[in-house]
Amino acid sequence: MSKRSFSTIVRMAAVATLSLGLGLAPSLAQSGPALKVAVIETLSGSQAATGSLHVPAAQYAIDRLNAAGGYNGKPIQLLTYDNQGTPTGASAQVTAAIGDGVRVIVQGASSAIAGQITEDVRRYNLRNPKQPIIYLNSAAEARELTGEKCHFYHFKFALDAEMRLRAAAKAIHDRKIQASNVFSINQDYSWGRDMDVAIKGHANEGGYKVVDAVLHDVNRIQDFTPYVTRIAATNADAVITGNWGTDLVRLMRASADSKLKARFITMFLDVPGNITSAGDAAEGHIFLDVFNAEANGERGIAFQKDFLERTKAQTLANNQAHTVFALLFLGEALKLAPANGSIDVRNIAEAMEKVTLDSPAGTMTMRSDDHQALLPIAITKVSRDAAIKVENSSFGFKPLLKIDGPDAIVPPQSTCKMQRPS
Amino acid sequence: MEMLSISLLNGTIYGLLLFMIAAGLTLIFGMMGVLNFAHGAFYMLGAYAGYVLSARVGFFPGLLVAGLIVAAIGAMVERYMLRSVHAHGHAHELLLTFGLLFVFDEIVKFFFGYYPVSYRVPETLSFSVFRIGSLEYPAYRLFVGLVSIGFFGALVLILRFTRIGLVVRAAVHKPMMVEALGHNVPLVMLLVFAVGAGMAGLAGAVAGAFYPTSPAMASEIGTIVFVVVVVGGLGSLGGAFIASLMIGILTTLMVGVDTTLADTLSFVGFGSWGKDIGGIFAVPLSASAGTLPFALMLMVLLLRPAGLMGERT
Amino acid sequence: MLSVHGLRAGYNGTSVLNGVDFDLSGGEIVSLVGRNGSGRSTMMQALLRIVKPTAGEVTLNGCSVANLETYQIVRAGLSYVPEERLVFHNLTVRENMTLGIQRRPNAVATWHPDEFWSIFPNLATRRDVAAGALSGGEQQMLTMCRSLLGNPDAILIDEPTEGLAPKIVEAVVGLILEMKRRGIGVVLVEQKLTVALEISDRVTVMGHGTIVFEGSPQELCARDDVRRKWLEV
Amino acid sequence: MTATDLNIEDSNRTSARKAPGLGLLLITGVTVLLFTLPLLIPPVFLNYAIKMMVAGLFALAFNLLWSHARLLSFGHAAYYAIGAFAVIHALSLSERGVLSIPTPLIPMMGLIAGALIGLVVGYLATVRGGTYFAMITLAVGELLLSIAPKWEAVFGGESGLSSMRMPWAGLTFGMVGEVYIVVLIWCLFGLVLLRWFSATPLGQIALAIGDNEKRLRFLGYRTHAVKTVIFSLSAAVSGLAGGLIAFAMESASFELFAGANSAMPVMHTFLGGADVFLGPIAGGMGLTLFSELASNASRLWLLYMGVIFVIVMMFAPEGLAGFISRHVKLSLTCWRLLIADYAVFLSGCAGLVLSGVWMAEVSYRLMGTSPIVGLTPDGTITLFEWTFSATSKPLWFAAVAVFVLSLFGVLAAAKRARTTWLTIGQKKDGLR
Repeated sequence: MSKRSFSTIVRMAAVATLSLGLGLAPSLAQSGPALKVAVIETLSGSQAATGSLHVPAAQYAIDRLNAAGGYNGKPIQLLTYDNQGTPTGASAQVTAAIGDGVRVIVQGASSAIAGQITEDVRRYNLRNPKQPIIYLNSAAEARELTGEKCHFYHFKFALDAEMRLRAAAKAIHDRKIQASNVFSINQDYSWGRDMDVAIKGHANEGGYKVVDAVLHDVNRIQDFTPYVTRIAATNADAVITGNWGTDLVRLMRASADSKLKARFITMFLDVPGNITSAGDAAEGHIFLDVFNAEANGERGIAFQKDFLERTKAQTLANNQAHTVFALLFLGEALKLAPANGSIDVRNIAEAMEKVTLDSPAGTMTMRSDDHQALLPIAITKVSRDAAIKVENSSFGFKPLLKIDGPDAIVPPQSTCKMQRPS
Repeated sequence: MEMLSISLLNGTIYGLLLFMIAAGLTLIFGMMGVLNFAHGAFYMLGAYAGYVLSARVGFFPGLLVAGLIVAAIGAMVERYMLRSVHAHGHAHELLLTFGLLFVFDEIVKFFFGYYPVSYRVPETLSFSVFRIGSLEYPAYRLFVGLVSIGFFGALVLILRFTRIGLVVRAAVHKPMMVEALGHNVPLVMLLVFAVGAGMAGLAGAVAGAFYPTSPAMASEIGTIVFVVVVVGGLGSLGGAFIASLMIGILTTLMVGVDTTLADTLSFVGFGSWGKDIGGIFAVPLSASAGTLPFALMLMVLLLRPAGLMGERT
Repeated sequence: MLSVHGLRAGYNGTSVLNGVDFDLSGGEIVSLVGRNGSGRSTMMQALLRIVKPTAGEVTLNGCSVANLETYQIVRAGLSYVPEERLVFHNLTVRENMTLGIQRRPNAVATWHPDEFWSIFPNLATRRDVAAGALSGGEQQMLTMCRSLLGNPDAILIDEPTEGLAPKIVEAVVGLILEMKRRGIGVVLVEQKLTVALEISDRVTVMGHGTIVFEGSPQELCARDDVRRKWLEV
Repeated sequence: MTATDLNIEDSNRTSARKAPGLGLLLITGVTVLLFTLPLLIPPVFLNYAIKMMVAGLFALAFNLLWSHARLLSFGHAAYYAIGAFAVIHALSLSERGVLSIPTPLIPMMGLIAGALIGLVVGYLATVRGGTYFAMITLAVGELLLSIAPKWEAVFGGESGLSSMRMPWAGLTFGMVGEVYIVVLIWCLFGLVLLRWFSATPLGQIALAIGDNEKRLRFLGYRTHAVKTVIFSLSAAVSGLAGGLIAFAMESASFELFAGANSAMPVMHTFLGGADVFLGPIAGGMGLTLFSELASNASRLWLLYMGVIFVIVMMFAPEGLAGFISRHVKLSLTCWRLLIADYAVFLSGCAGLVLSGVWMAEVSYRLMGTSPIVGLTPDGTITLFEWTFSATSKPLWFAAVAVFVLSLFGVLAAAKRARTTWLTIGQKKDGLR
């Protein structure tokens, strides 16, 4: 298939789309040596809430890279694709992106979709070793992505249950968080189970006792009061949960309504709408993730301000910060692997292992064994004293403790047998 | 013991909330033979209307107006959409409501975005009624229960003691015959649809202040209300009442039980086999509180399709 | 009182009534007879617009009913007793009766529930029982009384004696004659030819969706050819 | 309903499904075109074509139940997903060398798995009809959806299971073109299978079940057994469809069980037209293409889809394919009388779509509720590569005017066309 006939079809499709009145045609291929980066996220349907956040974040990062000169003498292009919330949709969009000449794919809102994309990228690279694709996983936390499913072109900028619990255990051990009797409540699927295992596994390290644990159906529980009753019955003083979305907000609302004394240690409290809808219920609870502006001093605060100004967003959620860091990290790799007219993705991928990114969250490097980024973790508390308030509320995330990358990230899994390109 | 009684109370109140939504659905089904897929959307619209209005006209008037607005939307849907599709059969009416669910979902996202909105319980009702152990019991929960009981009472009184109630009770089973006796059944259907939608809307306005108000609420509550209506018997208000309480209490109590299917198998000596298989056999009951209603619905449909109180078909 | 001209109707594009002309005056009993599928029940439903006619005119007391809904036709004075004895099983006998009541100031005859309680003591004693618990005969009585409470000028009765014991058939016939006495026009679909011939003023034979014979019971008795072609199995 | 009604209805429904007499030529032409498609279009579009064909096949399988036995299933995702997992397990067995099935035959596993599960579920579900049947299928679907994520050994947890197609007979199955051909052959196989079934005596009995089941039972047919068989066949072909998707994506995850996948064939079928054989295929392919193109173009595409669905249900209940074919048939004889109305109607529709979409897109940006689309700092919008001010009064006035005018045009044209048909219909009646 010649390039010419391809672009004719593309143009025809674009015209057809226009005449159908569907708004902008998908950003389609134009021949040229600019580096193309694709965001393949869930932009419609019930999971669009998290997926959509990644787009402005990626745009922000790409704008920064382009302000610094782009790559190969051209601005880096950002294309966005809607995976419609399903792995099937994601798979089609990966093909579409590759067809449009994309060399780097960024995604992270869902582990299910990450599982599809990383496998699609792995298989594509096996079949097209000369023209490989890089997959930057910004926030998908499933452990098998750097375990059984790890491969050379997948780079993970997300934490996972073990890392989060290791950080939490350290904070408990260091008395930054008061927790001696811990209740574990999680969603009953692989993520929640990983959390459950991690909570129990880090008990000795953190010097706490797991008094009871429960798993529940994902996104099906309307009323969490029964669980709150069960928590109260154990006299737990802390609840560790990997819940996200409405499962998290409902759990916190139900416990606040019943004036449950236990402190919540959460993983996804900073997603927009959570603090708003949790209201006063959120106060005093713990949240931990990679980036906290206040924990990184003036530089962190300046970064957050700049981000909010440029994206017109109300908050900077951590999954957005992950996306920004992943792309800034890529930007460093691009500096180490300059293109001379043509883009060599393998060079870029190899350069990724050599990068040391001095990010607004702290220093980040890439572990070559499993391509897990060594990310710092900030442990914070929802408080009225925080320097930056979120979502027009009177609360913000006040840092309690910051752990540097090498200490935060757990050792590579033995299941990862990464084959390096020869 | 204290925990058991508080669980019973919690389950009852959750059940009462389910009933408020299910009541309209079951009446509509009885009269029109249509399972209204958009019913969950009325619940969601109620919550958003409550959120918008309570900030402007005060919380309690806001609830009322929200219910009325949703009732008006319901009336329009019946009058201008369902009625014109009626001639093409029940399947098309059902599919129309299915399409409406989509549209309402997207419209809410259009105006209010993807994220939960900040709709809160008013100060006057955010106090605790009593304490059990270390837990305090929020007054608002009781308020939810009271509103639902109030509506149940009012519905029963209207249906039992007024002429229009009599017409509705008759029309639930044989609408054509009621019309052949000279009653304006199309108008009655419109009213029932509007009242059903309004009750779901009011339930949404009341519950939305308590559970978060988000675009996901329509589909989440929609399926569980179907279960209530089927288990209670399609078209039966009393059945819906009992089924709501049953599902509310059952799911609440199950949270405290950690027995697995494999444990049950070990009574007959297959325990280790069950654990080896894993999957559903290793899931404790407490993790299946969200699944249980569907298993219950399936059982009812296969064993006693008329439901608890439905007329045998 | 009731006048029908060129009435056509059917289901899903299939024609069942192919142009019926028909008249009924007050105090007259007209029987519709014919084989299954000849269109008798469809005609009744088309008169009430339960089945929407595709063509034809129907006037009731001189007014066209073409733009009326079923319930409006009933309120205008045309009642209907369907074949399947559609009592409301879940309602009590009294409630079933109450549902039938319509005020019609200009009606040719008025009825009151108390009358029926005295005519049918069986129903009276079981006033507060769910109608579903009644026997078939009692249900038939109930449906007829219920429709009469609408104080109609004309009434359409579909198969009132089907499956009833002889004694109850007598009671049904008695009630129909009482309607006639009070000046109501009655259209009767009746399977039992003997009953139909006994009480009718006129008999109308239907076949293939049209009226194939019209005349007095005696005239029908005299026409062997009509009976053989359109009535006997 | 009387016996004569039944016969007439019967023949109507069967004749609607009989192949139009356009002859083998057209079929051969289309088939040849389908097989040469990989040479004509780039991989991206081939990939869309795969999804479109599978969606069409899935809708057709779903519609087997509806068009024959008038059974409405709301849980077909279950069989779709189980077919997909069967294929993924077979693929990974063959990848590990445990099982040696020729790669292109692996989708067969989806068919078999679907048939088996369909036999069990179908036996239970078809005991009831109507709404109860719909609710049983819904309940089964929801149960499997809640069990699947908990059963990691079989369904692979959150990120699912994946495998790789192994080379066979000199083919690598690494190119989209090769996969497309395999999927195409299987889809044609499924199509022929369903077509063939409709023609068998069993298919004819199944067809009669939809009209009057009681009558058949009185005639001594074991309708439950018949319904179980068609349910199983429907599930089998749905399993094949799921299997083909898994084959093409080389992976499967529990999200395949999600309610959206049950809703998909329902919407495709009724949007396309349930009583036209090609209706579900047209609906499946059309809506899939729409979603692929529209989802990248607009954040409001689900709203448009919902609105389209509602409008079709209200004004073209026989589905788009049914609507179009009826109009073509009606107007072939008298197109001269109708052409002006059709022209007004179609341009009115175009006006409605353009102005409606414009207003929706612009107000969505003005609302500012989406984190993705919004206004530029100076309050302008770029749509169709055209930059304008979002609050420009003349533009809004023009949009509203176009909308209102188009609406009137569409309504007037529809009314006139209806009157024309009625007069023509009456003339025909008079001739008879």
